[in-house]
Amino acid sequence: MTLAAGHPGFMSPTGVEIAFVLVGIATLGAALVTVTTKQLVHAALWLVVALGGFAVEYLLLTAEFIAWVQVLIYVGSVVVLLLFGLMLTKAPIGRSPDADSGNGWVALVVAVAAAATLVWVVVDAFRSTWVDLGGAAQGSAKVTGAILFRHWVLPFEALSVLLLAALVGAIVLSKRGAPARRSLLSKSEALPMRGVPSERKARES
Amino acid sequence: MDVTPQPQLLPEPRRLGTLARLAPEPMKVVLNWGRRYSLWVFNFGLACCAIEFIAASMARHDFIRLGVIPFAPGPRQADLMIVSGTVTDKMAPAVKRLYEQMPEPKYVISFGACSNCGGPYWDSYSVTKGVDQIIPVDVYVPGCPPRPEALLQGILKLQEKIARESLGERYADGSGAAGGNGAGPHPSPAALTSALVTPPPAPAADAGPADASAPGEGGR
Amino acid sequence: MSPVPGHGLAKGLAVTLRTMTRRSVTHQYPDAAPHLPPRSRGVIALFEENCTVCMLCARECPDWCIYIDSHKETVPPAAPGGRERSRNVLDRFAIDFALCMYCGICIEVCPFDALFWSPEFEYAETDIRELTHERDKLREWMWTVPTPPALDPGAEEPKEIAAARKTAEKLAAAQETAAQQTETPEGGA
Amino acid sequence: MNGTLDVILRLVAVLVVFLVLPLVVGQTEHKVMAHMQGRLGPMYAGGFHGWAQLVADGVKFAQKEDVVPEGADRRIFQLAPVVSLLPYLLVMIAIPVGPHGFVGQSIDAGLFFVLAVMGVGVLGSLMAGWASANKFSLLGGLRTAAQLMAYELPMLLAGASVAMAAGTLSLPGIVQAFHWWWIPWQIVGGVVFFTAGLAELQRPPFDMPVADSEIIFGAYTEYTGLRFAMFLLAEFAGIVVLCALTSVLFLGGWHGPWSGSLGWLWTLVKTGLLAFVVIWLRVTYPRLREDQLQKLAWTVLIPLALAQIALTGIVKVVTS
Repeated sequence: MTLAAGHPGFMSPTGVEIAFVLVGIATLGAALVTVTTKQLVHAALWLVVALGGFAVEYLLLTAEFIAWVQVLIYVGSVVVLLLFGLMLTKAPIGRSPDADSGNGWVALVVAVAAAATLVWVVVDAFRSTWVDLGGAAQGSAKVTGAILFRHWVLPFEALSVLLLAALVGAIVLSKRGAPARRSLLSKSEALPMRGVPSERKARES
Repeated sequence: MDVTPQPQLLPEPRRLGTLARLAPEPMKVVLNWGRRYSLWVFNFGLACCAIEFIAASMARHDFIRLGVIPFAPGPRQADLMIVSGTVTDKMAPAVKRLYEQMPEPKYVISFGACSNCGGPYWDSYSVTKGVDQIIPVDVYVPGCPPRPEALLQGILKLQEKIARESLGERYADGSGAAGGNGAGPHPSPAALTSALVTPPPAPAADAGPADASAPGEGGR
Repeated sequence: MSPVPGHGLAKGLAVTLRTMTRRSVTHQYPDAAPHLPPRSRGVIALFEENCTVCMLCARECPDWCIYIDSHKETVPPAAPGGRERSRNVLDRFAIDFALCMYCGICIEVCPFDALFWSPEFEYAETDIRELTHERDKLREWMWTVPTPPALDPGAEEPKEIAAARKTAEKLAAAQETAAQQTETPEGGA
Repeated sequence: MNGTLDVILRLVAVLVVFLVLPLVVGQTEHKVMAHMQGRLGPMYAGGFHGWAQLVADGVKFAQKEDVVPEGADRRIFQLAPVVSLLPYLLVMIAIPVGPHGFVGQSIDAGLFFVLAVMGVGVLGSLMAGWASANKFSLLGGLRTAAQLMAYELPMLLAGASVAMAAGTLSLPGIVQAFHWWWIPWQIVGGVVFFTAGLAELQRPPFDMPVADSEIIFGAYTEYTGLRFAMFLLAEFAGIVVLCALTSVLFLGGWHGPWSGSLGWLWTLVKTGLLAFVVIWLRVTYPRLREDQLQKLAWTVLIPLALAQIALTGIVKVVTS
């Protein structure tokens, strides 16, 4: 980010800016369809389109690294996980009548409020900051890495610790679950094993 | 249960691939060549003949040489169905259903005496008297069971037929007029159950070629 | 259990690689004729001249796939004043190879050696009606019947050959004596 | 205008490679598999040793009836093959073949681009599996998703190890930084990368999602004609991409004798050898069961990949 000396202004948009706005509109449209469609899997696939739109926006802002990480993590993993979940729940083909929870208006209000807050904060924070698209790439892997490990190393480490805690938690949960199930299993297995001879004895006698 | 097809024709989707519909005449040679050497095979093994089929697919005879590729996992990807073994009346609906699930253009080889016309079980109450009673058959391979080489020869015969045919003729009309043998997409039962034995001329006055038109009769 | 982990995996790879370097075992059938055993059951040939229309084959056929039609003909007496003979004439002899189960019972029961196994198998048809081979076609198959295998060395001579040889020898001896008798007077002259 | 022409030429070259190399791999698979099983493989299509078998297949697929099941979600069903095929075309653009800019398009974060786009390709299988309205397709889709989630991680980690070693994410940059001693250094990562890639492509022995003896053909059960051919082409294009990537990342791409003039040939040779290994593995090993598949990913590949990263880090710190 560089402080622009003279304001470039909104009046003479460049090609990149036009593309940015168009892709933004398309992304917004995809996002709207995602939340309004009644077909569950379609919603997930529209989400892919929206996330892909975001990746394109990052690319237009020369943040190449972030763009590909976006595709890799969100499209490649999160949406796959989503689809996996939807398939497990036997998502029907066609409209699901119960896809609408009836809270549409509340959700709309919350969404608009959140969007307004974010837009206001971002606009206020970067009021006179302009991305110089013509110069050196500012979102390349090298720059991102340098910024991450120099200026933002503390949040990065904190996040790592958080993730580590989550990982340990998952392992502990699965570890605690396993012996319990095993004991249950052994009990249910043991019962008939013990029960059968006695029954037979009872029948014989 | 009566598995003999009723004379009425099923509504068959004729949506072939774009290339097959729009091709000019010289292209037909190429198209026929493609279908001839890419016969993904769907083995309907029902009895002992299936063993000979398997032998034909193995290293010693290897029908992949002829382009008969046994990788089709299901009927949707298959072009050629080889019915090898005794078709029982209980199995017949399954045979017909799987045949219908194959996409056009599709071919059928009847392999062995049982699927040709019932074979040793021709007078059994439960055996379909030939798979051609339910689906149209392109090539009949005789034998009980036939040698693997006989299957290869049957495939060669089919390939010759494919090289000669025209898809337009094959699907011009479902009435069984296509082809010389009446084995169009939907041959009428009368054509299939025509009498093999022309009765001696003395007693019978009206020796028609297709007198065994009563449905449900094997005619052989 | 092998001491090296992955030993079995490597062994599997070695097997396939070794097979690849070897010559394949495939028989190239349409290009090269297969080597069929002499008694393989390909198709049944009819030696029509031997058939007496006794109908044994049609009656013994488990599938009833042999169709025989015939009629009786009256043959005029060989010598004048003799009795008229009646004789069966074959009108139709057909085998439905779509139905035939290749058990060979017809060949076994034929008392006059009119039916033979031929190893030919290349007669798949696009029309099932053509699988019913009529008399002429069955006669054609006769040309593909292999010669019967040679007898064991030192085996007893077949009776008919022995009889034929005996007749031939007798004939030859008679001719020789006749020749000698004609030669002797000439030589004496 | 010269620049535009250059770009167009490069894209056309990539397209041609994309259409030709998978067919070559497919034909090689036919022949190699046949000979490994003591057979001959295709012999008649096209005359000389059946070289045109896949061409005949293509011609046939173009004529087949195009079946869309009645209960299927039509649009998604028809879109799925394209979604699974296109990413591999995109990936091929970024793979460097030779030195001096012999690449479709050099991308700064090339490694991430390649892995991300390859992950998108699997979305096609998921869409196909769900939209076919067939229980076997659905099961295949589920297995695909589970397999993807298990194997994406080791693949990423192994790729990250190379990126650490080279100090760059750009694929040409990684090849540039390659030295011969990287092969023993990164061998574990290479094996993990290759194995995980095989699993992501659903190649045997990791073909549980299309196990035909259990679930017909997994997500592709209902596909016929050209759409099915697209899935097949995607599989073979995937093999090409995976082998090219492995040779670029772990085997030094164009490095070799006379790499100045024959660099592209070295890349091709290494890719071809790896493709042969892919076929070899397919012929040799039986299919892994679903639980064995997951176990291999989580208990073998990921720890190995992590160990490789640790090793790379240590060596990197010591040498620099």
